[in-house]
Amino acid sequence: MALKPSFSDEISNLLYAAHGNPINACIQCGTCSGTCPVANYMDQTPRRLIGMINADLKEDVLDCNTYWFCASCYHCTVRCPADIDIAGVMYAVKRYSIWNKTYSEDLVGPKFSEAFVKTIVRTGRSYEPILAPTYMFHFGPKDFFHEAVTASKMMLKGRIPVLPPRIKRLENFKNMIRKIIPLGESS
Amino acid sequence: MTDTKSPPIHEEKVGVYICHCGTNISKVVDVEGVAKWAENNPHVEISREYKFMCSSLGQELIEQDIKEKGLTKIVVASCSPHMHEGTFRTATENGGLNPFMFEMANIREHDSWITDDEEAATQKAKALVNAAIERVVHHQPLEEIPVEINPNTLIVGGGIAGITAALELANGGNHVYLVEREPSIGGHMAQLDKTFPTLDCSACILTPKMVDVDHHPNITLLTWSEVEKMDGYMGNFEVTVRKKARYVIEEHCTGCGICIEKCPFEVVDEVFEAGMGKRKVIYRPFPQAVPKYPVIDTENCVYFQKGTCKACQKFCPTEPNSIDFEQEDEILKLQVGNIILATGYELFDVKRIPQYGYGQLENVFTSLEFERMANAAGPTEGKIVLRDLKTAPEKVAIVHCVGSRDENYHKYCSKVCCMYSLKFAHLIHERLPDTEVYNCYIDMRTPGKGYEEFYDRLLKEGTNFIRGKVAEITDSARTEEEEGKLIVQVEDTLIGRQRRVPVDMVILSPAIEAQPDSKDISQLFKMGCDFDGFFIERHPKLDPIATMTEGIFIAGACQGPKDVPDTVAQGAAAASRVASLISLGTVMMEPIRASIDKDACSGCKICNNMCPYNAIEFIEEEGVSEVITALCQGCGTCVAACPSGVITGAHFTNVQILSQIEGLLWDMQDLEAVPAGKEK
Amino acid sequence: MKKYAYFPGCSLEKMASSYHKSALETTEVFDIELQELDDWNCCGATTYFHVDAILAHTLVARNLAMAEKEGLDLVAPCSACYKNAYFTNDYIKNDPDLKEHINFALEEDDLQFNAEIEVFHLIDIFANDVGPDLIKEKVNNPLKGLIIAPYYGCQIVRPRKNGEEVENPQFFEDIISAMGAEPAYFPERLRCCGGSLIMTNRVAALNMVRILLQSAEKNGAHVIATACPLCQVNLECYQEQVNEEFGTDFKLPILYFTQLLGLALGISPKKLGIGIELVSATPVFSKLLPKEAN
Amino acid sequence: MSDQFEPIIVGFLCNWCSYRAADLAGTARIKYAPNLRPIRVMCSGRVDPQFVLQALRSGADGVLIAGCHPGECHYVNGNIKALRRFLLLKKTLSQWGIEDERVQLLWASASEGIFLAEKVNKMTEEIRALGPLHWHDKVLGGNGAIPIPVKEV
Ligand SMILES: Cc1cc2nc3c(=O)[nH]c(=O)nc-3n(C[C@H](O)[C@H](O)[C@H](O)COP(=O)(O)OP(=O)(O)OC[C@H]3O[C@@H](n4cnc5c(N)ncnc54)[C@H](O)[C@@H]3O)c2cc1C
Ligand SMILES: Cc1cc2nc3c(=O)[nH]c(=O)nc-3n(C[C@H](O)[C@H](O)[C@H](O)COP(=O)(O)OP(=O)(O)OC[C@H]3O[C@@H](n4cnc5c(N)ncnc54)[C@H](O)[C@@H]3O)c2cc1C
Ligand code: SF4
Ligand code: SF4
Ligand code: SF4
Ligand code: SF4
Ligand code: SF4
Ligand code: SF4
Ligand code: SF4
Ligand code: SF4
Repeated sequence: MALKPSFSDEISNLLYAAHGNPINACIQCGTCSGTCPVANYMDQTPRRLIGMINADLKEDVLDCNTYWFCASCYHCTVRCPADIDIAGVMYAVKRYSIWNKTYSEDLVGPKFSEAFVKTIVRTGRSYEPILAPTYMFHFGPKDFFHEAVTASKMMLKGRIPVLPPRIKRLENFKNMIRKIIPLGESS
Repeated sequence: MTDTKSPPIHEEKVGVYICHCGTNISKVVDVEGVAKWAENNPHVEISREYKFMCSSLGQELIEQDIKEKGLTKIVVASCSPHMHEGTFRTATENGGLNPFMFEMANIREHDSWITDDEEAATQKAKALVNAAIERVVHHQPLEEIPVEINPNTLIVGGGIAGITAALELANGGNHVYLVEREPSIGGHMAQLDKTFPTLDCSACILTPKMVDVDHHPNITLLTWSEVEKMDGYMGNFEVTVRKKARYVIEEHCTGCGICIEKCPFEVVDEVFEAGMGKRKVIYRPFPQAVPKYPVIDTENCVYFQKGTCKACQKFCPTEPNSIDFEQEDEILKLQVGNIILATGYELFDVKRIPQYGYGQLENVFTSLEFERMANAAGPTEGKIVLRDLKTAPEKVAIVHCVGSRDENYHKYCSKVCCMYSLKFAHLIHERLPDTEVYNCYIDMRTPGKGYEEFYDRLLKEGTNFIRGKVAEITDSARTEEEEGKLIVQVEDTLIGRQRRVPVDMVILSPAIEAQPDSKDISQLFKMGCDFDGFFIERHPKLDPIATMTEGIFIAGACQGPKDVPDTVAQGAAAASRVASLISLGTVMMEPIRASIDKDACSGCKICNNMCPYNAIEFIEEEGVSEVITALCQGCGTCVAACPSGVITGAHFTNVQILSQIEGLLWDMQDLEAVPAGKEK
Repeated sequence: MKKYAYFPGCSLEKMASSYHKSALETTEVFDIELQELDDWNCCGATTYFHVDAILAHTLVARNLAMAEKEGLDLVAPCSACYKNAYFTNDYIKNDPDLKEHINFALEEDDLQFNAEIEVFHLIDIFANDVGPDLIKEKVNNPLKGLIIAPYYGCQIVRPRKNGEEVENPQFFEDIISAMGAEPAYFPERLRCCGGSLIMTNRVAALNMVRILLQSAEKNGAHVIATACPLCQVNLECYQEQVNEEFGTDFKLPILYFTQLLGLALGISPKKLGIGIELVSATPVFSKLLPKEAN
Repeated sequence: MSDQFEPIIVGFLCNWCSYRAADLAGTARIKYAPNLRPIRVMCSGRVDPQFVLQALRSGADGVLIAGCHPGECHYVNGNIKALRRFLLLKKTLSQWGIEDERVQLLWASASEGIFLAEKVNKMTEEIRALGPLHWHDKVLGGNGAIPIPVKEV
């Protein structure tokens, strides 16, 4: 084996604990892409993404929006005839891209994920109002408007809490997380 | 362990022969040194080295020494026993000893060829030679087991495989029992319309063969029959067959068919017509059925269910009447020497893939349904129409690999479906020239004489090929164009885009599956079937016809998915294997078999279900187990399993192997405090 | 009486308070106690998995460990929470390394998880523990005349792989029939609603919502029943945006199956949180056939 | 031979697969550790635990049992029985303090000559690292009692 793991090896390693076959078992049948409800919005279909990973086309893989557009619906995973957890692969590439900060600036997905995780790490619960401004900033003006309208309607119906909920044993909780990942200690 | 036939161990005179194999062995192993060293072993009478032991001069050396020096056992250290064990056994026999008084040490493949380290190779050679000497002194004379072959043959399954085998054997003058569980022979081929790639009409080429079977003096045809039990072994099987009651007396019936005409009740024919057509309650699966006698389906017969009707009997013109409502199943016992299994295949149940909509979306068909529809003798007289039996489809999608090449169902490729899917496309083009056909495939598998050319022809005929496995079939229209259609959703992988193709009809090409009862059948006939249920051949390349059980052969799709040409080839091959055994009359079987010392057997029965061939029987009266020698294949599993150590595996006895182990470790003994190697 | 540890998940706190209320009301009828986990934490929906798989599993495992401590199986009403809990449980069961790693972190909160419990979705409880027969028995206000589209969405059935259950489940339909209503033919019932995409790819998500609404409406559904707060919000709160984006005119109420079930069981709409929908459910109830007098 | 410790491994090779694999390795002139001393058995299912014990007792440092891959057994499923027996035997051996690496089970088909050779190399290395077995010191503590062979349950 080569000294430096290839991109496809790296992604395979990130498929931590996932069930199913390694991604090189893909027979390029297209069941995943035929199934995917988002396929037509993606730069590359899920099948092509798997093919590109197997071909070690790291730049092209990270550049495309496919994995950020995956809705985690798992429909491809249950149908894949090669028993590959495609949705899991999408997560793995997301993680790879976040860790390596390789995602393109105009994508909302990674920003959203980071903001979301920060909130939870800070409070133990998710809280939409805090979250909203962080990612909404990355929306275009039209999208922002829509979000704001929907959110205020929900607020009127009492469906958005006013105060952020917190868990009780927050210190323990944070220590627990520290054991898994280094916290930016921004909290 | 008692040695009755051999001299006491200390009186054994072993001859040892170390081969140079030109320089193949001697280049690395100190052959002379080993030969000289071997003389030190107290059992050894003479130890020699020679350039080429397998040459006739080498063999003569052995023969001479046996005669002149009174050798009782022979060891040759040379190549693999898979190479020359037979040669040297013969030489041993020619010298006047039982051929099993011989042992071979493999110092070429396992030694001189795997290392350049002369010292290590020589040491290993000594170990191997010593092990052979220590083993051979415990060898017992064994006799090959002669078995007479009953010239009658049983063939199970009357598809094209069974028919071919039956005719081949019968034409050679041998008697055949052909057992088929349906009312007629013919199998799946009888259901097909045209056959790829030449598109001959299936019935036109099959019917004459079926008729030949019917009239052949050497064939006893037993349809509507099933094998219930098999006893015995190669050459002498006894098979119990249940001949189910037809309620039609074959001796009187002329096959006129008036009873069928007059029977007032119809049911859907799920078997022959694949649910596409109907049949009467008293029926023949199809007009050319062989034999011609009808059979009453008692589950649906009004007389059997309610006690009235008997229309068939009333109208039967024969004298005496051929309908007999009192008829009972017959149990037949057949004596045969060999058995050919040709039980064919079933189709994968496409309902297991709900996203393809079969059973819910009415115009989704299976391939077999389409075959019946395309067949001029079928329910629509060859017209290709939707379920309403009127409308011709304007667009048809054919879905490949349904349940094949899929870890969720069957991993294997079903081999015939690419070709018949192409055939379907062709039939549609031929009969409905304006209809668009879409073949959705993963890979187009067309290896075979004239097959790729057939694919090429379809490309030119204008079939739309979409490379992509169909994801789902739905009636959920999202656009006007999709309204009222079946939508096939698939990625066209060659352009990398998801497509939704609206069509009127979908044909699914399901996997070829082993018969659902193939496990039971394999147990009944004491042979193996693989994980998927297909029967296991003795060797995948060099012996695809034989099984691990002597005297039992397999042919056709029961061994794995295959098309008609391959099936016919296997049918004929199985027949020729059987024919050669019949012409030998008697065959010799290797004496490597297990036997149980009845006096010492504790009757624990542990060995009984250990044996993969069910060769061990428990004798209730005596409370002990016994090996049926003819069934035993000599694997030794029972020998290792018996807690009382009372099973002997001939030529691989415990004492032989234990002595071999010790001989092998001759150079390690002084490292140990307690000398091992005590007789057990 | 059966008792479960109940993990409401963040969205049930407010956004889906009606689901929370109706879940408690309806389970009570069948003598099932949902004991809310004390001090549960957010399981991260799908988002944690974008960042760190082990972190995600650990956060989920904290909740699981608390249920295990109580000796109870866990029930989650949100499909995303359920999926996370189910898989973390499943992975830890099968991967001793992961288990060790996670327990190393859980120590900080004096917890330990051995993966000895089972995880269920709220709807599993009604489909299996209760069962359609018992539901039918307890229904005193059958929803006659109402056509309900059962929306399964993704994660109740996937990525579990148990053959027909995954591609052709029937339990939701059975529950609807048991309420006395008619399950709508709803071919898109297993299709993703795009919930997690609404922030990242609005147009795709809205189109996915449109496809679902279109299919339900075309097949005559009066209301769509969901079993997940994210699906509910997506289908309901974005209906207006869908109408704007695609020029459609959808006004399909989206209710939790527990709300509909509650009505059939004769529980008052208010107790079930009916009335806080963005697409009013009131017109639906005019569809109900008058109750036969008996 | 070099000065390093050369372990002796007794190999029980099934006649149909592994023995042929070893033949093939030779025919292909693949060079591998000459430390394996093979014994041919008809089936890996024939390998009685007492053979393994006898080999260890008589001075072998390791034992390799090799048979056909599951599903490919010439005798239907002898290899599965071997596997079952092997697992039982391992339990006993580890109770006696015999390291896992010393007794190994391997599936090798007739065509897997290279694979078999690699395995033999690997096993030789592993046992070389462990050093000689010294059965009598290790297991019997010098008292000469013969351990009871493990039997099928
Ligand atoms: C839709 C379709 C189209 C096809 N088209 C073509 C084509 O165009 N060209 C081509 O070459 N091939 C074609 N094939 C393949 C072809 O059908 C097979 O190659 C062939 O039928 C195999 O013959 P067989 O005798 O092995 O098995 P079968 O035809 O299945 O016959 C087996 C027989 O054994 C009987 N049987 C089973 N079990 C028992 C039992 N326990 N006791 C007694 N009897 C038993 C069965 O009743 C049956 O009669 C097609 C297959 C399908 C599904
Ligand atoms: C590179 C390669 C790799 C392959 N690998 C595999 C594999 O892994 N597995 C597999 O199953 N198959 C494999 N095959 C296919 C395999 O080689 C053939 O299936 C097989 O050899 C065919 O055997 P045959 O006896 O029909 O023909 P051949 O092997 O060609 O034998 C024909 C014999 O007839 C002799 N002969 C010819 N004309 C005359 C004459 N007029 N008079 C007298 N003698 C004559 C020839 O000298 C020759 O000895 C491979 C083929 C190739 C090219
Ligand atoms: S469905 Fe599976 S095998 Fe097919 S292309 Fe997608 S990942 Fe590859
Ligand atoms: S999990 Fe992602 S890639 Fe797979 S079908 Fe769903 S959206 Fe598409
Ligand atoms: S007996 Fe074997 S080793 Fe000796 S010469 Fe013949 S082939 Fe070579
Ligand atoms: S009517 Fe009588 S003779 Fe004619 S087919 Fe029927 S049973 Fe036979
Ligand atoms: S008795 Fe039965 S088979 Fe005969 S005609 Fe009546 S229904 Fe048909
Ligand atoms: S023959 Fe063709 S259709 Fe059939 S399983 Fe193989 S690839 Fe698929
Ligand atoms: S295992 Fe041995 S003792 Fe037990 S029944 Fe068989 S032969 Fe007799
Ligand atoms: S040696 Fe094998 S085949 Fe023979 S009786 Fe024993 S277990 Fe059966």
